[in-house]
Amino acid sequence: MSESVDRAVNAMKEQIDAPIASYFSSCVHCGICADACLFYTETGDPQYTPIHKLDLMKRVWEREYTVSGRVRKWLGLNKSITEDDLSKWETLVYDSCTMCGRCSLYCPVGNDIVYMVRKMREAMVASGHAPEGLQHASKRSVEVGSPMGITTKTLEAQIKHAEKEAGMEVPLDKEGVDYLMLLSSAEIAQFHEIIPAVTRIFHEAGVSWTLSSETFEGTNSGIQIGSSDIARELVQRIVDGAQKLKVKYVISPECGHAYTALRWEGPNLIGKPYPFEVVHIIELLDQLRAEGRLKTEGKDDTRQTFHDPCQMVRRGGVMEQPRNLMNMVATDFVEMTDHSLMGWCCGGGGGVSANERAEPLRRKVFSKKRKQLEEIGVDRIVTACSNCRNMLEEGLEDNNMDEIEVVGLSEWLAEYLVTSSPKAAGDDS
Amino acid sequence: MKQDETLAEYLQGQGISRRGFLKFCAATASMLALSPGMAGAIADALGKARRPSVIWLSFQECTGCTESLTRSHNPSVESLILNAISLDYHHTLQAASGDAAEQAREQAMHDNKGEYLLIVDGSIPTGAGGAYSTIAGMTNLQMLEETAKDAAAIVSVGTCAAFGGIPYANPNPTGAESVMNLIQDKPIVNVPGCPPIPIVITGVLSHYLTFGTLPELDNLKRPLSFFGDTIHDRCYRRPFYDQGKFAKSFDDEGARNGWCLYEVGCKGPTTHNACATAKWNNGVSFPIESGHGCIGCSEPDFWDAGSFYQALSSSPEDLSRAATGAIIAGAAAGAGVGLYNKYKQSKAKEKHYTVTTKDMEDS
Amino acid sequence: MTSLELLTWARGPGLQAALVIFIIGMLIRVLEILLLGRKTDLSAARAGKMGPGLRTILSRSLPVGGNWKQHLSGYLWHIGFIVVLLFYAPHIQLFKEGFNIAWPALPTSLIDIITIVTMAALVFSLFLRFTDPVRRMLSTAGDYFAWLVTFIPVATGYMAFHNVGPDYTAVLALHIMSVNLLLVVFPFTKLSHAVTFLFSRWYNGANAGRKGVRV
Amino acid sequence: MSKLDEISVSVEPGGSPSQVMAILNELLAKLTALSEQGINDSIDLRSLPMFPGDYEQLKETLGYGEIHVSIDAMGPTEIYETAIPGLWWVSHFNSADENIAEFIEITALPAILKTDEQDLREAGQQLQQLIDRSSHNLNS
Repeated sequence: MSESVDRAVNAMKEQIDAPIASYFSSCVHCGICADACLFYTETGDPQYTPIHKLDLMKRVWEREYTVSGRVRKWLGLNKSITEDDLSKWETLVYDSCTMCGRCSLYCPVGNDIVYMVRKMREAMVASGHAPEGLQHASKRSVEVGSPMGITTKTLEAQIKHAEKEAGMEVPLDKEGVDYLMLLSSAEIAQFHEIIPAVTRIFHEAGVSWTLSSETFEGTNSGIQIGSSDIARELVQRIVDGAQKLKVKYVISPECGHAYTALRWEGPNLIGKPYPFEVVHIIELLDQLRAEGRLKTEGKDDTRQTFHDPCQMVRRGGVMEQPRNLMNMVATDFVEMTDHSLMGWCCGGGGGVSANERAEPLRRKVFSKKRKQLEEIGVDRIVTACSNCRNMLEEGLEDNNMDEIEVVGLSEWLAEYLVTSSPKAAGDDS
Repeated sequence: MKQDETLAEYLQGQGISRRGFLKFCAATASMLALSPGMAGAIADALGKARRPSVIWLSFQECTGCTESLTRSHNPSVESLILNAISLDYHHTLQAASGDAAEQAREQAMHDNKGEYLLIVDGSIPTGAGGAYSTIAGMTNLQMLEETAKDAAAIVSVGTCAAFGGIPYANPNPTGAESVMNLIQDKPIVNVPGCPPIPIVITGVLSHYLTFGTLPELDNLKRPLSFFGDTIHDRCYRRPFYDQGKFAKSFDDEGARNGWCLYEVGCKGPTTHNACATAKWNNGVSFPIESGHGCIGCSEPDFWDAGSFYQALSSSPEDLSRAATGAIIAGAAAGAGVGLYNKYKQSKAKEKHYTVTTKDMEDS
Repeated sequence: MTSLELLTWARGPGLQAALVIFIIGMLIRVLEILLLGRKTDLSAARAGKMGPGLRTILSRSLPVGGNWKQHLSGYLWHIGFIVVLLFYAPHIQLFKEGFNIAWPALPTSLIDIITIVTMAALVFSLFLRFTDPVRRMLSTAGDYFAWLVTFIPVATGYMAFHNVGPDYTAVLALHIMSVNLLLVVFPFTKLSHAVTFLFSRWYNGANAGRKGVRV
Repeated sequence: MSKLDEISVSVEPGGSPSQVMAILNELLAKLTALSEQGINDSIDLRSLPMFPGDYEQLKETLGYGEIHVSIDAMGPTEIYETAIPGLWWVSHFNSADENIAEFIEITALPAILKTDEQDLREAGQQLQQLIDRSSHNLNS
């Protein structure tokens, strides 16, 4: 057994727990999960059947952790996984799975397939079988502080820009405030309208908050590549940053996997509960709405829909909040046929968007979103994840549908924000 | 009856008319479960049939088979058939005893070498050198082998002779064996039943008398004409089984309504015999008609096939106890296997390979 | 060995041994899964686990997605198999005499129809396995074996009831032997899903439930 | 047997399953074969799995025709033509009055009623002997 296979097997043995053993034991190869997966529905290629992506792990489970598998191994019926297997499965595990979790809803025996894909990736990365794009992003995240290589300087430039735009100061490195706001590097680089937007909203709502010049990156490449070791380091930085500023809450940005990483995986990675709470920006905005602290005026009459970021909605539990907010600002808000819990992925989640090798496949399976949008015919798609937003823009362009506008929900709300004081009032601190 | 008389001549000698003979043949056809149209063929055959010599050996048995046969009133068809043979040796029925009896047997064997019919009832003990049962200083096995040697055919009457029966039942202390397990080189007909239905015994004899051959047999050497169907196949209560109407106990409404006795242990579905049509006590009824399930007495090992009162679909073993034991054993085994799994998992965690940026390719 | 001897063995020591292997095997299967354990989730829960976990155990019994042909055959044969197993009078008799528990039976004529439906659905599910690209790709020898050991008891049971074949006793013996085989292989094949699906649904439902998601 | 016969067993008709219709249909088929192709046939009533009451019901349904014959040969035999011409109910008893066989014959005349050819050949001889004996008696 080569060292990399050895590492893969060992990692799987570490990762296989009672739920995974139960899932493999329960799988009857019914194949219903295929119909849940856009990589299968859009290509018709059976190799994209979700449970098939876990075949190697199932073999290891049988060999190592079942009596029947040990007998089969002894009879030579269950062969050890090989280097070739790992190479073949690398594309299945990374390129054709966005970890959207739809298959986990379809499975009749209740298998949480995505839970297993996440663990399977631990073995892939430990054995050196992670896609290059994700390796680069992880390295940059750890070494530079952001997967896209964004530095504090870039952030500071955007803050300046935002202060001009909002007409007020953007709090930075303020100790003792309630909220520490994180951003995704895509927001800093491309969708920086978010900074003046939240600055204004928080100002109107009287939220005490800050950005951090050290801890600004909310995304976590470790989660995408599937390495707890990398992910832990990145989560720890946020925890340290938040503790340094003595905040009570950390706000997860408009990003799917950042929320999963920070909200659900983080405490388990660092091995203890946080001394603060984590809220998704959309969750917080809806809370402000409910408390009457977020007020809007006027509504947009164009036909618009909300695209559900999988990690925030299906895997994260922030489902009703964006709908409440949409109804504040839209008169013609329509849902796609499959939405909320059943929403379809943009095609770029789970690190697929950072994986250049997967690009042709990713662009192909966007056809699912295209069909969904064609069905309802909208002028605008609102979403709450900068990665989804990128994928949607790219996909619409590919399909000559770029007359449809894609916006982030927070910015979209800020457009209709009731402003109590003139824009110049920047002395609230 | 003289040895060289035909059966027809014998009957005429008894003052039986042609009509009486025809009636006899019709009854024989009915008994043999042949089509009534065969009566004529039987009449022709019997007109020419010679009466055979028969030697009857009784071994480990209860004489129930002989009792069953001789229960019939005189002159029934059965008794006519019995009269038509020359019963040269039969412990219970013959007048001679001691040496004279044994001489009669040897005489018959000598006079009819290769032509006599051997009827056996009872199983043969083979344990302790056959010492469990001896007659005139011979073990049963010796007597069987000696007598079978020159027989034309052997009829094993009763479940003991056919399949070992009760002596053969677990733990079989005498090492009892059936005839067919001991004698391989002779045609054998098994007429099982505990006891067999009288007309089945005489039916086989009639067939032999009529056609000079043994009847068609099933894989257990039983005459198909009597053992081709199961009790269940021919049972008048069968429609209740098909409708799912069962007596649950011997005194419930179902039992009073004459519903199927499957659930109170009837072995009719697995028992091949003619009770349901031939019936007992001169056609009065048969066990199921009298309200009791079939006990399967004509099948091999019927005595060891579980309680007579337990449904065929249930298990004669104590499943609850076995299950309890298995739960305890399974819990222990499972805990062992499970803890070993946990140990392997923790070993793997100890061997954890920490992924760092050194493992990552530079862009 | 005569067919009655085989039957006596099958319903006696054979069934007993199969039952013992089944119970020990299932306990091993369950414990080899559960004792692997799982780490306590340290993230702050949004809701409890118990309710959603139990809910998912029930709710996943309804179809979520996938194609209707597969659901049809799957539901028909699963329901049919369970109904025939539990509500055919001679089967209840086995439970009654073996474990002292009993319940009312369904009319035999109804059981008869359900058995035919069950067999048809099983054959159709095999047909799907052969023809549907996804299922053909996923299917292993183990899947076909599991199908076979499930189908034979139904088919031989039907044959025994209708007296198909030369010898009822032999067919009944075959029926019980096939059930014994099913019991013996049950814990060591995917058939164990009949018990472990409870854990799977629970884990999935509870895990999503504590995030506030009902799956 | 006579004692068992004395035990009154009441059979309640209706509701319970019955083989009578099946037997009647078989008889119809055999009657057709007799009238069209001249095939004599019979049904062995003892070989049929009949329900209690079937026998009586069958007998009642077929009814009684014009001919009733008693034969005394090796015990009594009772034969009668049912209300349906060509269907003969034949019951054989032994000398102890036990029923040993029972048939429904589908025929113009049951064979047992006809005089046997062998007997016919011997009949003249028998009559001659009778004449000789009678004349001898008269002469003496």
